[in-house]
Amino acid sequence: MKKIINDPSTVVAESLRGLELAHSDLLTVVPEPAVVVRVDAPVRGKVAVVSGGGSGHEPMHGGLVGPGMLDAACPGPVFTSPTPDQVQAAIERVDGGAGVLLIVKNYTGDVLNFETAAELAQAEDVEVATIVIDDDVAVKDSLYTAGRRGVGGTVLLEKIVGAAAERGDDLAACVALAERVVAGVRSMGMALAAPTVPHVGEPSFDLGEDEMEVGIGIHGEPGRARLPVDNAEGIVARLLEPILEDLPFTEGDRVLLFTNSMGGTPLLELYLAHGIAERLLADRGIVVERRLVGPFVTSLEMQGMSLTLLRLDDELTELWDAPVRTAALRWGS
Amino acid sequence: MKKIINDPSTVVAESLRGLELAHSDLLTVVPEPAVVVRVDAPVRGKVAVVSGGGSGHEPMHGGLVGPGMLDAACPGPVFTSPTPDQVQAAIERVDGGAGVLLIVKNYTGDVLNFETAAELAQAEDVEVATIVIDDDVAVKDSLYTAGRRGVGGTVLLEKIVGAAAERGDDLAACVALAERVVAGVRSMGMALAAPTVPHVGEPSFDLGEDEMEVGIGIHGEPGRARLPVDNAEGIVARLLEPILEDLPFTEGDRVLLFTNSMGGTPLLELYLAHGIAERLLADRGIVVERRLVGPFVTSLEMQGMSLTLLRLDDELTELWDAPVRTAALRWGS
Amino acid sequence: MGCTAADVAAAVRAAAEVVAEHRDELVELDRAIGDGDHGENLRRGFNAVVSALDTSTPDTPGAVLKLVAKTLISTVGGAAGPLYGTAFLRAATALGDAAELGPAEVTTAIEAALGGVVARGKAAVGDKTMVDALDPAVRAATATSGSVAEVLAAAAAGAQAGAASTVPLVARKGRASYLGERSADHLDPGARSTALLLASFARSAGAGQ
Amino acid sequence: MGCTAADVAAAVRAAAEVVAEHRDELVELDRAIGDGDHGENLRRGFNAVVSALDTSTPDTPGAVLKLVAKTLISTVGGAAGPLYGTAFLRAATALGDAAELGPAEVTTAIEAALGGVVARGKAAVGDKTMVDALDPAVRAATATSGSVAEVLAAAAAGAQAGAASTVPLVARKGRASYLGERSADHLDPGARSTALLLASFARSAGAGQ
Ligand SMILES: Nc1ncnc2c1ncn2[C@@H]1O[C@H](COP(=O)(O)OP(=O)(O)O)[C@@H](O)[C@H]1O
Ligand SMILES: Nc1ncnc2c1ncn2[C@@H]1O[C@H](COP(=O)(O)OP(=O)(O)O)[C@@H](O)[C@H]1O
Ligand SMILES: [Mg+2]
Ligand SMILES: [Mg+2]
Ligand SMILES: [Mg+2]
Ligand SMILES: [Mg+2]
Repeated sequence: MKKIINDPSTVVAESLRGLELAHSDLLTVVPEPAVVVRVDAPVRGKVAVVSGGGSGHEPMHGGLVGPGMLDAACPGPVFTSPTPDQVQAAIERVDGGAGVLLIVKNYTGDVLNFETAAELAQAEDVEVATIVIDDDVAVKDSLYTAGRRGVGGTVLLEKIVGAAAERGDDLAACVALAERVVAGVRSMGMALAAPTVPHVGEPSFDLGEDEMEVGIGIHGEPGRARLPVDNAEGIVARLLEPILEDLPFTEGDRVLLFTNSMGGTPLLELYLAHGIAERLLADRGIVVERRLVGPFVTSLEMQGMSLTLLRLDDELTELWDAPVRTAALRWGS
Repeated sequence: MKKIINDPSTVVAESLRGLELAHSDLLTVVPEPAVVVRVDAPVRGKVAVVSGGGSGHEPMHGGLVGPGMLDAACPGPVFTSPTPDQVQAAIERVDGGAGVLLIVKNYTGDVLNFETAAELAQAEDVEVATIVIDDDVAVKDSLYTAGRRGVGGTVLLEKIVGAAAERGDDLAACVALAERVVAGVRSMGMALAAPTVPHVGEPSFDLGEDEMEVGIGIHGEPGRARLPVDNAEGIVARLLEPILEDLPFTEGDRVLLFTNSMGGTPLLELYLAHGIAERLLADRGIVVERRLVGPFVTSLEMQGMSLTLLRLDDELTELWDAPVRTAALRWGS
Repeated sequence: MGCTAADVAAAVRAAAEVVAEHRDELVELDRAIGDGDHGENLRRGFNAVVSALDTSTPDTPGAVLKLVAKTLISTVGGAAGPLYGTAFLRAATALGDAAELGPAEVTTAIEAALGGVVARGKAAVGDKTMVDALDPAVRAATATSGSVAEVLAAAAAGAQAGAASTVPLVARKGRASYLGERSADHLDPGARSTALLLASFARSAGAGQ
Repeated sequence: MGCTAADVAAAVRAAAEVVAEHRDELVELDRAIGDGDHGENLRRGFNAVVSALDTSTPDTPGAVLKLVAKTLISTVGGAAGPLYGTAFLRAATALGDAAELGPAEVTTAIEAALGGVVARGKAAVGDKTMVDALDPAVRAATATSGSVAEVLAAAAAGAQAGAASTVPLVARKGRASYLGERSADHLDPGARSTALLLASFARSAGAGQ
């Protein structure tokens, strides 16, 4: 394993120190239990939006803390959900009296840990609501799985709900909006090479020189199918089709297309893939109204990509366009 | 070689198509010869700032085109400087009557191709000036080399000069400012693993499992020394010391610290390294006044990082803070 | 023999050593069908438990298990954190203020632990989770009449067999379920760690006889 | 024999084939001490030259070389693009409007090419560049009196020896200079391509005799 680290057991804490130094105008890192909070938290009278999950997906979630997006992020160890303490500490720091919305990616660990924290907070009379995001169409949502995973759609959800909270929507309205986003967003990812978790020291799965893993998660979990490597056309089509079928997205739909690098795929390739996805959508009469391209929901240095489609309407588009000021997403005044 | 591409010979053209679709509010891609130009070019009465170089360093330079930064970028094939035609085409498209400043990274190929284009433009009575950036302290600037390479400092130069052009500085003032930036910026990089150029198909150099390459360029050129891998503390110190000695940077200096990922190093590690660099600078009484952390000057999927230090004064800080609206850097109104 | 707070604390410390010894094995099992952190998560958690026991000495078996529960919940994360945390918490609650444990209390505690895991995780037998180890452990314990050591030995044997039974299963809960059919032919890491913990407790009880 | 525009165009086409055949070798040489693009850059450029020759038929040797020059400049990029481009441009200019080339014109053209490369790239003999192949080529051509084919054969032999002489050198120009001492023990890719081009031209001239 080759990494720019000192000790696998202190990677997250050391990285958070650097994050704070790099963005002290935006965020503060509270140590023990570790929480990244907006520098001006709590914002009185605003619904606080809190997310979190294992580390190794940067810039999600710490790089998404700031005005117009998250009030706090709870970073767990690499690829391991945070503990209830962290979530509780986050809730305490950011609760501005208008309630707290927890955005949880649908993994057993994340759900259980956030659930525990929510129970504890409610016992303290803090109004807490939870939204679980499960946009990964690679996983069948059935009795036979833990349900779909939360992947790329999480960033879109956090941006849109963050904007709603910022404009003053109350907790019930934020929850309703979040449910609307979750209902209209779908993702699918693939990998050409596995990431290496610092405390494991070797790649999370082994792929042959001619293989790719399709339907991959963001934690180095193997995907649903191992296939021969394909070219960009084939890869993009294979990601897009199940997404389109699932919702389904149909002719005339207005969408946000999010082309995400898993970390190790360079922008040169990512833009190439994005161009293909745009063409395939145009061919079907689906209107790409907004786009996001880059490494936003990563899996350490994993080579690969994911596509996410969100169905837009005027309100969602307006909330997407609303000002945001975080380390990773920044626009508007 | 595993990449999300179709055909190695069309990678750049296909990627540019995706870039344009992703950022049509900011830029237009002119094909044959390929140039990325500001969507509102030419801007009348403004000095036009043009850069370019081989592809594979994204977001540099195409992702830096937009208000407050570049008017045009000339993307060559992967790791190969663009041709004079491209530079000429860029000059023609963006010349707003106030002259054109060419920002050239110091590589023989880039210098010769831009030089040829500048001669041709001058023959057409366009006022053209060239600034060559050579911030890489890994290369001795002597009679025995092609001179220092242009690396991370390029992004800082493009931001600052772009802001000056945007506020209305004339060509001579832009050149003087650019010279000041070049005089005060130094960089050094390292790699843990080599990138793979699509038309080559195998890694640009071979590194053992226990080796790192220090003093690396951004084109997969091997570095000056191959050393045993070190931890993050050792790596950061080894990059920072030659930078500090070279200018030199001394106690009380105000600086911008740019911690750059070469592409394959994830943000988790990059922030960790950034935190170490901040601490080492604080220890020496050097004041980090601004920072940039992320993959901005990359070498495809190369794992590794570089550090860049720029000496700041009030004017440079103000120009750094000035609004910018590009795919990769965006702040201010 | 009786089983006091000190005995339980000693058993927990011994279990922490077992977890550390098997860290890499559990990582490897989880790498195959999950995300490779189970061994590291438990090591971190049981390390913290040992530290907690170093600084406070709870005076009933139930209080020891409650400290274990709270520490695991706040340090393990992942699926295993809340699941093991709830298991130990329910066991602690079931034991109440009892100063010493006999075989009946031990059986009650394991039963409560299973109830907690099922309540939190909603897994059934055959879903390829720690429930596949814990459920046969409860059944074996219930069927045994004998000393604490004998009850725990039966539970450990049940857990061991139950863990082994997960190998051919297709996972229906937790991260391994994403793999579908590809999750078969692998030992479930959580079932394995449950079997390891019970085996360690049984050894501690046996040594204390 | 005389050397007409058609002969020169045919020689350039043959050279393009040689470049394509040696693409991988040149990439490999450049990968060792540069950035691995030299073979691909030249292949792209000479491909474009062939296309240009397919669509226009310049009527003097100088005009052919001028077309080659312009095409290389606008398609090769990197260091080799402007350097080879200038070389062919200066050669073209030196030939003026001559309809046929004799040995003296060929020598003048090679000399002008060297002058162009040195003017653009400022490299001297021993810097481990294409100049190390071109300079001995010029000297060999100047020292030879004979047919066009003989002059080119001498130049090619000189270039070949000159290219070989770059192996032990430490680079002082171009990308290889960044490597310092580590650039020694490698053949310079640009010197190698120069030798390949001259050898191909010599073969074409010899075949045309
Ligand atoms: N719903 C559940 N009910 C019971 N046990 C579960 C459930 N989900 C997962 N597990 C257990 O947790 C183990 C994985 O734990 P761990 O690797 O620490 O968490 P994570 O999956 O979050 O990385 C699995 O091997 C399984 O035994
Ligand atoms: N200043 C120079 N003068 C003459 N030849 C040079 C000079 N710099 C580089 N070269 C030649 O160019 C070759 C490299 O060409 P190429 O790989 O196409 O360009 P780049 O170095 O830009 O990738 C070198 O092998 C060398 O022979
Ligand atoms: Mg996990
Ligand atoms: Mg090159
Ligand atoms: Mg796990
Ligand atoms: Mg080269």
